[in-house]
Amino acid sequence: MKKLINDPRSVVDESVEGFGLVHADLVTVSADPTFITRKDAPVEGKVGLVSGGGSGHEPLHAGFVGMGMLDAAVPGAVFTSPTPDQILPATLAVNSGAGVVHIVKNYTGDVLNFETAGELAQAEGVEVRTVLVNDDVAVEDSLYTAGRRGVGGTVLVEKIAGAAAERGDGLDAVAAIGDRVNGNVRTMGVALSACTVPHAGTPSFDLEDNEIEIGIGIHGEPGRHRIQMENANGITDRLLEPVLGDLGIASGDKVLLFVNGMGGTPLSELYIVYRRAAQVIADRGATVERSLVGNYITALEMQGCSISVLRLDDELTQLWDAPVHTAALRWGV
Amino acid sequence: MKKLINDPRSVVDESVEGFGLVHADLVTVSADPTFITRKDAPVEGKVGLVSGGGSGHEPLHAGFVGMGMLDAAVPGAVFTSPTPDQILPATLAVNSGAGVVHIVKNYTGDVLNFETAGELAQAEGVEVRTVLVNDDVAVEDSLYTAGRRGVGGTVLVEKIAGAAAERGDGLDAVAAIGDRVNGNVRTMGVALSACTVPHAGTPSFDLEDNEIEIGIGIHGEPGRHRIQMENANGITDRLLEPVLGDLGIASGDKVLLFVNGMGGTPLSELYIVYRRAAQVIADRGATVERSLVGNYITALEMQGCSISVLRLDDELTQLWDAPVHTAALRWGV
Amino acid sequence: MMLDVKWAVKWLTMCAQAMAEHRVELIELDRAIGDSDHGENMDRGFQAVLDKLAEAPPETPGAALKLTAMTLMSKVGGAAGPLYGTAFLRASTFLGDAAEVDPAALAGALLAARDGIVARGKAESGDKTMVDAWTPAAEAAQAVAAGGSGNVLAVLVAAAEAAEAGAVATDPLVARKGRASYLGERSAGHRDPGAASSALILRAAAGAAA
Amino acid sequence: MMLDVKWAVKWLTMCAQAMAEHRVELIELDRAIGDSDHGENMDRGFQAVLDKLAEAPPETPGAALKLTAMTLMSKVGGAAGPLYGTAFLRASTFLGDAAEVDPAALAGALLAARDGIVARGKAESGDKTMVDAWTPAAEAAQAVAAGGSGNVLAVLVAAAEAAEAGAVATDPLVARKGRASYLGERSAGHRDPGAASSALILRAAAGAAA
Ligand SMILES: Nc1ncnc2c1ncn2[C@@H]1O[C@H](COP(=O)(O)OP(=O)(O)O)[C@@H](O)[C@H]1O
Ligand SMILES: Nc1ncnc2c1ncn2[C@@H]1O[C@H](COP(=O)(O)OP(=O)(O)O)[C@@H](O)[C@H]1O
Ligand SMILES: [Mg+2]
Ligand SMILES: [Mg+2]
Ligand SMILES: [Mg+2]
Ligand SMILES: [Mg+2]
Repeated sequence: MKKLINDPRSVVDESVEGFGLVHADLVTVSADPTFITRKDAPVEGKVGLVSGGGSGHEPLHAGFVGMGMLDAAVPGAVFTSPTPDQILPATLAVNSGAGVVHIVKNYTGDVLNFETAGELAQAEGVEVRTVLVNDDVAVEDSLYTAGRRGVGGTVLVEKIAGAAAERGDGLDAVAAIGDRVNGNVRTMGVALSACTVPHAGTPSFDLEDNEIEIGIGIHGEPGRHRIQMENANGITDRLLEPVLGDLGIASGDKVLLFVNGMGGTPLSELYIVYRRAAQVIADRGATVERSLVGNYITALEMQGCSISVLRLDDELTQLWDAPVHTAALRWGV
Repeated sequence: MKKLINDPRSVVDESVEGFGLVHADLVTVSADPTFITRKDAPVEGKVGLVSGGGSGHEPLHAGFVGMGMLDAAVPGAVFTSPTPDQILPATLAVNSGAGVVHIVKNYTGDVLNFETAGELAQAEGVEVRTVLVNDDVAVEDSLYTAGRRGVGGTVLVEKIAGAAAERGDGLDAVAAIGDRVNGNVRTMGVALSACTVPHAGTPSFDLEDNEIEIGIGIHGEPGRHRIQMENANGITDRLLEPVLGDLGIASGDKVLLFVNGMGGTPLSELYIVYRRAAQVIADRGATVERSLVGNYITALEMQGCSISVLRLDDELTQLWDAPVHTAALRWGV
Repeated sequence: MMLDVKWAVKWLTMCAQAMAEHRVELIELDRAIGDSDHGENMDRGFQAVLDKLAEAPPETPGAALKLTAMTLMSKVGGAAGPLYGTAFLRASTFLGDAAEVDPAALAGALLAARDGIVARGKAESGDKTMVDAWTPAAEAAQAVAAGGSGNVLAVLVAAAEAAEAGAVATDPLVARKGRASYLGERSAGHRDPGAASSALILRAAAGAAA
Repeated sequence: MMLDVKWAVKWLTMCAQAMAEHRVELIELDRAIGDSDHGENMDRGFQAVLDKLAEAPPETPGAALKLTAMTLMSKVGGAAGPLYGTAFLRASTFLGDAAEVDPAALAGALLAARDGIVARGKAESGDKTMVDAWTPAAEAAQAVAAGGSGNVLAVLVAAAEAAEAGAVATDPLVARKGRASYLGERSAGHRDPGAASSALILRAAAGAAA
């Protein structure tokens, strides 16, 4: 394992410290317990948005803290959800009295830890709502699993719910917008290579030179099935089909198309995937109204990508377009 | 080799096509010959800025086309400089009459091809100036080499010269600003792994599990020397020392610190490197006034990073802060 | 023989040793069907428990377990943190502030721990989780305690053996809860890391009483 | 014997074949001390030359070389594109619109090509570049032509052999121009890819005359 780190056990602390130095105009970093808040938190009268999860998915979540998106991010150890004693103070720090929405990716650990923190916050008089993100269509049989995972759609939920909070929506309204985004977004991913968790030191799975994993999540876990390597168009079709099918995308639909890199794939390849995905969507008679291409929710240095499609309506489009000023997403300001 | 591509020979065309689809609000993509221009080019009365080079360094250069930065980008084949028959029409397309500055990274191929294109453009009545970027301190003995390479500093030259052009500076003034940035920036890089050029199919060099290459460029070429793997702080010190030394950074200096990922290294690790670099600079009594951390000039999926330091003065800082609206860098708008 | 706070502290110390020793093994198990963090998390958590025990030595077994619960909850994260946190908290509550623990109380505490895990994680037996170690362990403890031999060591040895057998028995199962469930059929053929760490914890409990 | 446009077209065709055949080998040479693109670029360039030759068949050797120059310049890119472009352009200019090429003109054209590469790239002999193939080749051609045997084939064979020897002789050199120069001492022990492709081009010239 070769990584630009000093010690597997200090990876998150040192990285967050560096992040805080670079983005001192945007965020405040709290150490021990570790969490990141928007510089001007709590924002008077605004609903607070808190998300978090294991580290290793950067820029998610800290990179999305700032005006128009998250008020706080709570990073756990690599691929390990944070603990209530981090989530609780983050929640308290961003509560202006208007309540706080927790955006939680659907993993057992994240759900349990946020649940506990939410109860503790409620006990301290803070109203908390939870938006559970579970957009991964790779998890087919959610009856016999822990349910669909939260993956690429998380970025879109955070942006759009963040814009709703910024325009002054109330607690239930912000949560409802978050749920609406989650209900209209689906994602599927592929890995061309595994990633190596620093403390583990060996790749999270072994792939032959001609194999890829279809339906991976964002934790270096193996996917639903392993297939022979295919070209970019073939892989794109495989990922997009279940996404469009599950959403029931039909002629006349307007969508946001999000091609996300898993961390180790060059940007140029993401554009090749985007190109094909846009063609397929156009062939269905739907329109790509908005796009996002880049490394936004990653799995360390994993090679691969995920494709997310969000069905848009006018309000969601407007909220997507609203100004945002974070380390990783910025426009209109 | 596993890549999200369809055919090594169509990589650049398809990727640029996808880029054009995603960023249709910002750029126009011309195919055959391939080049990318700012949507509103030529901008009346403004000096045009053209850069280009081999592909595989994305987002450089196409990702920097837009308001406040480049007017055109000319991508060659992967790691191969573009040809005069691409550079010439790009130059003509962005000339509003105020002349055009070519920003050229110092490689034999880039220099020769831009030189030819520049002569051809002059012959067609377009005034052309060239800013040669050669910021790589890894190339020690420039007397016995093709000279220092243009690496990370290129991004800073393009941003700052772009801002000068945008504020209305004349042809010679824009070129002079570009030269000033180049004269005040130094860079050095490290590779933890090689990259694989699509048409080659095998990694550009072979590294043992415990080896790294110090002083690499951005073309997957081996570096100045190979050493045993070290921790992030040790590597940062090794890269930063010659950069600061060559620039003569001393107490009281103000700098921009740019930690650039080579494509396959997680963002979180870049922040760990940044953290150390900021400490070292502070220990020298200098101040980090501005920062940039991310994958901006890459070598496909290479793992590693480069550290650039630019000595700032008030004007350069102002130009850095000026609004920019491109696919990869955006602020103030 | 009764168990006192010394046993509790020795148990937790042996847990920390076991997690450090089996850290890589638990990471490897989690690597196969999860996300490679279980051994690291458990090791970090129990090292923190050691620190806390040294800082503020508890006075009763219940207090030791409560301190453990709070520490695991705040240091482990992931699924295991809240689950083990709840388990130790429920066991602690069951024991109250008694200075000594007899076989019946011991078996009751283990059952309370198991029930806490089930309440929190909603897993059933056979879902390939730590429940598959805790349920047979709690049942074996009950059986021995009900036998009335009065031997806490025998209760703990029975629990440890049952947990170990339960962990081994997760090998062929298809996971239906937790991260491994995403693998579907591909999760069969691997031991559940949480069941494995549970067996280590219960073996340490017996070891501390020996 | 004199060389005509048929020879020129055959030469360029054999160049294209040689580049396709040795594509991987040239990539490998460039991989060792450069950026792995030389074989790909030369192959792409000479395939484009073939297309152009088919589109608009040239009438003289000079015209064939000019078309080659323009095509390489616009299709190869990198360092090799402008350098070979200049070489073919200078050779073409030297030959003018003569229909036939005698040994003296041939040697003169090769020298003009060499001089073009030097003028463009500013490399000296021993810098481990394609100049190390072209300089001995041009000199050998001159020597044979000056001998007055009147044999174009002999001129070309001498040039090809000298270029091949020159390419081999780059192996121990430390590069001082082009991308390999960044490697410093580490560039020694590898053949210069541009010298190797130059040898292929000159061997094709001889082959076309045989
Ligand atoms: N719903 C659940 N109920 C009981 N145990 C569970 C549940 N979900 C997960 N587990 C246990 O947690 C273990 C994984 O712990 P860990 O790796 O620390 O957390 P994470 O899955 O968040 O990375 C599994 O091996 C399993 O034993
Ligand atoms: N200044 C120069 N003069 C002569 N030949 C050169 C010079 N620089 C490079 N070359 C030749 O070009 C070859 C490399 O060509 P190529 O790989 O196509 O270009 P690039 O280096 O731009 O990738 C070298 O092997 C060398 O023979
Ligand atoms: Mg985990
Ligand atoms: Mg090249
Ligand atoms: Mg785990
Ligand atoms: Mg090359």
